[in-house]
Amino acid sequence: MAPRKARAIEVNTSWCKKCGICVAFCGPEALRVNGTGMPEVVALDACTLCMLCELRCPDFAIHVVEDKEEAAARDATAAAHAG
Amino acid sequence: MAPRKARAIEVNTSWCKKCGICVAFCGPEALRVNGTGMPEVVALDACTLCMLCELRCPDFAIHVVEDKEEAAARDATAAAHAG
Amino acid sequence: MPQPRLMQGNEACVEGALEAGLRFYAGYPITPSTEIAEMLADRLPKVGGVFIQMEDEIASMAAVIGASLTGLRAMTATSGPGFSLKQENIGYAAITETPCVVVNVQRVGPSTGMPTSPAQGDVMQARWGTHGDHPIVVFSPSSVLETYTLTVKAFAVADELRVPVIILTDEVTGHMRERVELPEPGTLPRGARPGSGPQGNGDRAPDIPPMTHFGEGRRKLVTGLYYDESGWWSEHPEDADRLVRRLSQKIESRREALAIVDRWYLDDADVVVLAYGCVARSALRAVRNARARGRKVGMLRPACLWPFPSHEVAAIAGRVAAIVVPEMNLGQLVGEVERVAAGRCRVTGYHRVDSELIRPDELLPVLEEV
Amino acid sequence: MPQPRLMQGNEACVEGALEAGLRFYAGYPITPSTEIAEMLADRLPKVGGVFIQMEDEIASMAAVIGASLTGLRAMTATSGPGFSLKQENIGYAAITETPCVVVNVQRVGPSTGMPTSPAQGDVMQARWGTHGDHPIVVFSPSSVLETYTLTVKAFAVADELRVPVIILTDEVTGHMRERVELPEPGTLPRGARPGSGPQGNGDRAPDIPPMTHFGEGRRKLVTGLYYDESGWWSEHPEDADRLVRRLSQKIESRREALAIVDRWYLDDADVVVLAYGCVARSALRAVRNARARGRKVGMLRPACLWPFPSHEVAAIAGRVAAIVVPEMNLGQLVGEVERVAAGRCRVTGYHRVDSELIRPDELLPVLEEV
Amino acid sequence: MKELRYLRQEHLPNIWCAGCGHGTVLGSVIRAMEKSGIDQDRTVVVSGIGCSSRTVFYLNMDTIHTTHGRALAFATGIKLARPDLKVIVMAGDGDLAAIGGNHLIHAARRNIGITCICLNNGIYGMTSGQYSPLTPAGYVTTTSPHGHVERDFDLCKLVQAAGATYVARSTAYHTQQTIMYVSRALAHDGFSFVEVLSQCPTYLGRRNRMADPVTMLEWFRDTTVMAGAAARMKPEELEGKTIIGEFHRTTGVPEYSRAYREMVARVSGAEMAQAGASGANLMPVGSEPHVE
Amino acid sequence: MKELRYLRQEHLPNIWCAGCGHGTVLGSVIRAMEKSGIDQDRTVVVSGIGCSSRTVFYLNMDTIHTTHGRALAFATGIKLARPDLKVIVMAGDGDLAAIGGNHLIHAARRNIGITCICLNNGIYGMTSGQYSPLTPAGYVTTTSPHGHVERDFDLCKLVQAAGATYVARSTAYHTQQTIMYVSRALAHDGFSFVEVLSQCPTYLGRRNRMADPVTMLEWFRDTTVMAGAAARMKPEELEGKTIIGEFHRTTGVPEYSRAYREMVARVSGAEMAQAGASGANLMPVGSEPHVE
Amino acid sequence: MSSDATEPALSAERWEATLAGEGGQGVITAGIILAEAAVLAGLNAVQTQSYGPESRGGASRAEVVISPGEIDFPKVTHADVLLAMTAEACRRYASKLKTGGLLIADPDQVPEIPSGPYRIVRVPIGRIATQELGRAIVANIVALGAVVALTNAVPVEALERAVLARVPKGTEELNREALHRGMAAGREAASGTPASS
Amino acid sequence: MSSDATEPALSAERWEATLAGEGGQGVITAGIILAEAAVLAGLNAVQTQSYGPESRGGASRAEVVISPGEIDFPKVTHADVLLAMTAEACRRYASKLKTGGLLIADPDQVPEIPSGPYRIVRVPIGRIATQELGRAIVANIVALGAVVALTNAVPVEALERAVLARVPKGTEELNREALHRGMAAGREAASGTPASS
Ligand SMILES: Cc1ncc(C[n+]2csc(CCOP(=O)(O)OP(=O)(O)O)c2C)c(N)n1
Ligand SMILES: Cc1ncc(C[n+]2csc(CCOP(=O)(O)OP(=O)(O)O)c2C)c(N)n1
Ligand code: SF4
Ligand code: SF4
Ligand code: SF4
Ligand code: SF4
Ligand code: SF4
Ligand code: SF4
Ligand SMILES: [Mg+2]
Ligand SMILES: [Mg+2]
Repeated sequence: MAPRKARAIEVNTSWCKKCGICVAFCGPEALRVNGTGMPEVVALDACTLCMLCELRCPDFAIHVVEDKEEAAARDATAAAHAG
Repeated sequence: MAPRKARAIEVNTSWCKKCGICVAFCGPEALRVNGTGMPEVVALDACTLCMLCELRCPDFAIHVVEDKEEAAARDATAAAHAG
Repeated sequence: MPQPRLMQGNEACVEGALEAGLRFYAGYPITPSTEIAEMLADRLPKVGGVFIQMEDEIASMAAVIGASLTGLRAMTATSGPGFSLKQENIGYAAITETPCVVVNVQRVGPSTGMPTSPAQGDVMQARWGTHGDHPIVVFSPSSVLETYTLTVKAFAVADELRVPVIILTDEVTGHMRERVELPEPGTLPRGARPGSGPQGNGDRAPDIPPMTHFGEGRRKLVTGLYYDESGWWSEHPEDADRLVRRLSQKIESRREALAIVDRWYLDDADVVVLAYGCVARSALRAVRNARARGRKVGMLRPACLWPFPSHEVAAIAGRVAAIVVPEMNLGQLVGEVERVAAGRCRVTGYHRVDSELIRPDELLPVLEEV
Repeated sequence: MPQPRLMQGNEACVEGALEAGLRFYAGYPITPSTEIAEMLADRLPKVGGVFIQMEDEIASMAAVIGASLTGLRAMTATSGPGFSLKQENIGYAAITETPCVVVNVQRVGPSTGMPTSPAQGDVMQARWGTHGDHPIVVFSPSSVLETYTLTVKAFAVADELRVPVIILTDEVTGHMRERVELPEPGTLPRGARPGSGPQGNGDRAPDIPPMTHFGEGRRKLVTGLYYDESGWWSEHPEDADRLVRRLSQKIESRREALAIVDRWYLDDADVVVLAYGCVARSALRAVRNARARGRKVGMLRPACLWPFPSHEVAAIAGRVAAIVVPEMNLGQLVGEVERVAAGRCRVTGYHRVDSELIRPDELLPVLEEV
Repeated sequence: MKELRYLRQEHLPNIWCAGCGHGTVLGSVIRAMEKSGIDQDRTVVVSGIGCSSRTVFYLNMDTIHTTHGRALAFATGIKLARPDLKVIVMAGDGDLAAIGGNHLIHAARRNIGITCICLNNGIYGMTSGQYSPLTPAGYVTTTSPHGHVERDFDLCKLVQAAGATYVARSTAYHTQQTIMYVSRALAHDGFSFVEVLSQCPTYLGRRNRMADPVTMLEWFRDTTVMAGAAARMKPEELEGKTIIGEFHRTTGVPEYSRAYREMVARVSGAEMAQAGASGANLMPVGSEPHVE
Repeated sequence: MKELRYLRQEHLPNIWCAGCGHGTVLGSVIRAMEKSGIDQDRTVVVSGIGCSSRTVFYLNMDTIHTTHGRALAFATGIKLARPDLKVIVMAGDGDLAAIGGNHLIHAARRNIGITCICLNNGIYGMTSGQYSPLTPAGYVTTTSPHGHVERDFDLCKLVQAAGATYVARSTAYHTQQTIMYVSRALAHDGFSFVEVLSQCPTYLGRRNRMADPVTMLEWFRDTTVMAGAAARMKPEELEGKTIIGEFHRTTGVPEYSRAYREMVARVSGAEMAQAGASGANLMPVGSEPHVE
Repeated sequence: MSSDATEPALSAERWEATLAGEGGQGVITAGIILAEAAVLAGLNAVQTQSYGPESRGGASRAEVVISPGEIDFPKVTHADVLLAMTAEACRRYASKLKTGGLLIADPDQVPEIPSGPYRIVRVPIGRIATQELGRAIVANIVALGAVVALTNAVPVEALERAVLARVPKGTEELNREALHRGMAAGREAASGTPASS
Repeated sequence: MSSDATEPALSAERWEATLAGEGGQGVITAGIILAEAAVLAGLNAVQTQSYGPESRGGASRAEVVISPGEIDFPKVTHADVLLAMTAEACRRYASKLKTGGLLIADPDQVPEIPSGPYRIVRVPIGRIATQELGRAIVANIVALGAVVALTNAVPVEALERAVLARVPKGTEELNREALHRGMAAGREAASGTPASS
């Protein structure tokens, strides 16, 4: 199975409160804090789609968008396996 | 050790409420309910000094008086043993 | 037509509540109100309703509000100490405009007092017991039949005006058994919540927003914080002002409509007795005795204590020499009478707080003296 | 002489309580009273006293009474919702004649309302919040310094009269910081419990029984039931009557002694403003502004709300055209003023309930209009 | 009958119904007091409201009959104010477990040095027989005329989970155990709890075929199992049984009023040392005020 | 982000401080709702008062913000009146364990079908940082300036002892567990309780060297042990640790609102059969009236 | 209480009874039955009560007012009849009997009956219940029989219906017997015939 | 409030300031320090505040009244000075400035300052705190410096003492610097000199 990939990581700047949680616990350091205190993506490729940033964000302000093609491929594989 | 003996069983008739508990649970049937509903002693000798009637009376109305001489004798014995 | 029968005051409250469609009761036992709970524990399940004895009075009041918010007619009953405990959540019902009925069968006290004896010591508490300005309606029945009819009415008013209604009865009226002929079921108006279903009175009362319920798919928010007209929490002074004044006005503006007053011999009276609850029956006897002795004594009995029928009392104050207010407390409603009379006539209280019902023969000299 | 300093109202309450010898505080946090608890959590252990945060307000009030019964000066502080919850046990303190001080820093509400904003909505509740006729004393400070002095006095009165004393302050007065020069420690009278120790005032107040305490070997019984003169539970009407009337009379008969009234420009006033708490400061400014414009306006400020200084208000009502009562509620103390004025002058309320302190400029036209 | 000195004998007979178990429990308590040498002049007994709470009328020491459910909260104030006094709470199942449940768990949690005795008759006696949290499932009471819908409840388990450091259960039948557990509870340094099943023949009994107090005592005798024996029994065997015995006894947990005094000693000592410290700067800079 | 449909997005951003754990817990809850297919139109979420209780402002379904501590009592009324609705309570440690403790144990005891989620930040956040029953021993809060004197407290243990039939604990760090436990709680038929440790950097953190929310999450990470692992650890090793995991899950205990309805069905059926029965003779002869 | 009713004559036809004893004797139940009998007979009736926390043995009292018309004050003012089941009850309420009223007392409970401007009838209520009927619990029904036999306050037939409607199932016969035995005893006592064999 | 005091002249010497911003900016602390400085200088002072449950970010406001005599009404009626730390604060309170009053605003926070019959001074408070002093948290002290420099409401020496008495131990130097930098910035801004390098 191909490793999952993020297509984009979106930050809702009007909801984000710059708490730094998403960045602090991003294992592969795909994120960093930018000049205004908000998270910004530094290594989209490094993102393992663990989703922890999104899950832990207290403000629903960060969203990891999975690469749809990858995802579709993966779903197909999974379906095959399940069958 | 000589068996303990009751010298008297006193009922405080102005406190007794005639609930019958003392009589019901007297193993050796030393007590019975009299015509007015109060406990009365029928077999002082039978009393084993278990004290349960006194302990269970909800009204502090029955008192088992231990035979003092017996008690003194017993105490002496006990003291001797302890020594 | 129901047969005449001997009925207890507390039982009449139960019958009235069931006639009004009560389907939820939560309470906590306390003398002398407990019969209400006990009878409902038996009767409610039989009509598919719910009775629950909660862990305390605070929880009872909370559960009643919760049930009412789903659309059920809901009630609780208690006495002095329990009434004190319910106050915080009565305020919550008031601010959220949640209809509910709270019965307080008054007993002697402050604190535990004399739990099996009658008093009228909670009249001011019924009006002012919770913190902050809040709307409330308080009924006080004087007979078993009236306990029935006022209970039916309490539910109607609670629903129509979206307000907590207190039935402030007392140990005498609650425990007394009396011959009653109940009205035919379905004949007393039962009211409806504004905007709820076809009988909603939304159009009739523009100052009372329609009542919606949980489980209707409205995704509504209910809060004890101040809120704006959309129901959302607000900290704006204008919203605060609008909300609190509207809640208060919805009752104040209906003072005359809510008034329930019985009148005797007022036409030529020099002295008027104003009495309520169980004491009204002592007073009526005393007034009749005084009339028999040729005294020009009249009587006024308000059955709705709050809002107080000031219009009526003010009018009377203007044409009599004195108003006498006998109460089984140290003077509670008499203060309101004094306020309203505003010096136009003498106002005298007569107090009894020793747990005995005021007797006609002790009132007679009071009437003759003033 | 203590240095002048900037002090918060709630802090002044703490300083006053400690000056009065407070040694026990039990409370439950609630805005805007919480600073009192927080400061005492720090300060009390330093003087060998006890601070405890209980599981709720009911328990706090109970613990305060328990501690007071051992002889300690004890207090609790709260705001609206917590004040509602404390009512049952306030009644217990009243009937058992247990001295205690309850601070209510009023906020906007009923229910949760607007927790950070000021109001005066609990004035009637402070008098009537618990069930049954009961004695109570209620102070309302208008400044930080007065918060200090009234707190000291509250403990003195609570002890001397064996009564719960309520300090009814508000978010403005409680949170305001103001320059104060506190009196020299030990200079304000601290009072004593009747019959307790050499300073006991047993002789001075024959209507108040000596206070004895737990742990003194007296094997005493305390109960919230009615009791006879020996302290034993009683169901006799005569005991009930004697007890409830004495408890009430011990306060009523001291109405004048308890009165604390500030007066401005009364000599020639046609219109008098009666204001208390934070609003008194708005009113005073408005009165001064009116005087500057040549209006004959005077002012009266009661700092003891209950018992209400009726003697004073009645006297004024007899010689002015109108009394104006501005309050941050929909009209509470104004009812008492109306009652006492008894029609001898006009009485007008001015209400603000939107969470903002009444401002002098809005009062001015009201004063000029009446 | 030396233990009778712990009673206000001039106020006997008590007000309870004939055969009410509360008198028996009171008897066990005074015997435990006698055994423990409780000083009548340094003990306060606190109750709530209920038939069981009337015990304080008969105990010849400082006693207080408070408001319904609040005994432990009053007692907490008394104990903290006077840690040197022995403080005992006696109240009913309704008082302690229903309206007073919160004070019970918090007193246990703090491990405050109070001995709490619950006279559990599984009913509200004083108000004439409504169900309590300890009414057995299925029983008929005035508020469960169709049979009680709620489950059986183990109060000792709750109190232990809340943090009590001494927990035991006995019955009015088992007077000797009661005396023993209460004595141990009185000697315990921390929050000690003894539940004693007591019979209310008038309301629980009468409506459930046990109008005679003797029948109720037999019920206690026949449906209880000692904790030790219970440990060796299968769940099926324990069905319908009530376990009695000592459930929990632990030392070494600090008693609250003492722990508090130790903090006071530390802090007031420090205060003395650093005389003249002002309270003016209590609020940390930047701390904003308080809400709701 | 399909789960966002469970939020009233028009009212975001929420009022909580930056880094407050309550938002994270709310996020876990809506994901659990999504997972469980919760019907927004047949669900009521009930809260008390506190920062945590503000969750109901953001949930897009019927919600009610009640009085402090009383959420479960309101919820009990709602559930009994409408057993067909899903009823959820979300509130803080102060709300549920301090002032609301009694309602918590009684809701658990009845096993009423409510899912209760406790957002436990060990502090009173809303009122600016006083200690709660769940504040760790020794911690500094505004009301324990000299260090908190009370013991640590295990709320899950209490709730289990009170009778809850599903009990679990997670933290704002362990979002996946939270989602799993909340989903299971939502599916559970009976009283289900999930405690979620949540950080209050502003008040608990700032005064205890954890002003940064990240530090607080690390604290959760480093001081928690899964129940399974804990079972294999020695008491010394568990010193200072908080156990998380599923503690209790039992079925077969009747859910209260259903048990009540079953009684209603039985009784109202009987009533229909025996039509015309009068309520007049409810009082048994000889029963005397009621007191106190 | 209705304000438009024509006003009744003062105390017209108002009949008042105080039934007094102690908790457990069933005086309140007796009062209820008496009032119910009045209602069954087409009369108006009010029953009130007073009791202490010692429903477990303390004083207990029922008051019944019967009238063909409106009953305003619901309590007894000057009793037509006092039933005294204990000495304490007798001592407390005898003085409140109206002149010419009737005092019915159980001589075993009330050995010394204070004299006054009323008629005294001694009915050994307790003895009849325990010894003749074998159930102390029916003393209140025996007493009720005596009261009605001596006053005709309500028709016997209505009284019997009221008794049977109130008592537990299965005890109807016992209670009917108690009622009639009480009535007979009342009549006997009044006429001087010994009340109990 | 004492009734026997001689009455002060109307508003005589009464000076009023509104310090407005949002939770966390420390405007309330600034208000307290200003009032404390007044007291240290022998003046009378009252400080009040207003805040919402969003002390977590919502609007927050301190009001300070300073006078040599009695202060009756404790709130600002017509402010002599408004410090606006947010646009919202500026919008809300600018209109309540007295004619000829002074509006001090942080231009980074309040890009558009409504004009009116008052003097406007722009002081880049936040920028000074974060960029020059490296600590956003001292913005309130910077602001305080500016306010006092521009108004002479209290003597500088009293102000400095008040600041040092309030701030946490170890931050005295930082805060002293913030204060003086704020004063300088205020003076510079008023005189047209750039406020920040
Ligand atoms: C606040 C309040 N609520 C209710 C009551 C009424 N009440 C008195 S005692 C009691 C229950 C007594 O039950 P329990 O504690 O089990 O004592 P028991 O009488 O069974 O010994 C109740 C509900 C009260 N006095 N105060
Ligand atoms: C009866 C009552 N008492 C006290 C308060 C004040 N109050 C509001 S929230 C709160 C505690 C909040 O703590 P918690 O439930 O833990 O929520 P958090 O804010 O920590 O999330 C208190 C004491 C209140 N609103 N009502
Ligand atoms: S999904 Fe995981 S790896 Fe990707 S950015 Fe978020 S935390 Fe980092
Ligand atoms: S966790 Fe959320 S709120 Fe915090 S910095 Fe990241 S996106 Fe912003
Ligand atoms: S002591 Fe024991 S044996 Fe003796 S009478 Fe009492 S119960 Fe019977
Ligand atoms: S147990 Fe006590 S009250 Fe009962 S019958 Fe025996 S002596 Fe009397
Ligand atoms: S009612 Fe029950 S608990 Fe109360 S005294 Fe009688 S038997 Fe005892
Ligand atoms: S105060 Fe604490 S609990 Fe409240 S919002 Fe801020 S961080 Fe969260
Ligand atoms: Mg009980
Ligand atoms: Mg919390």
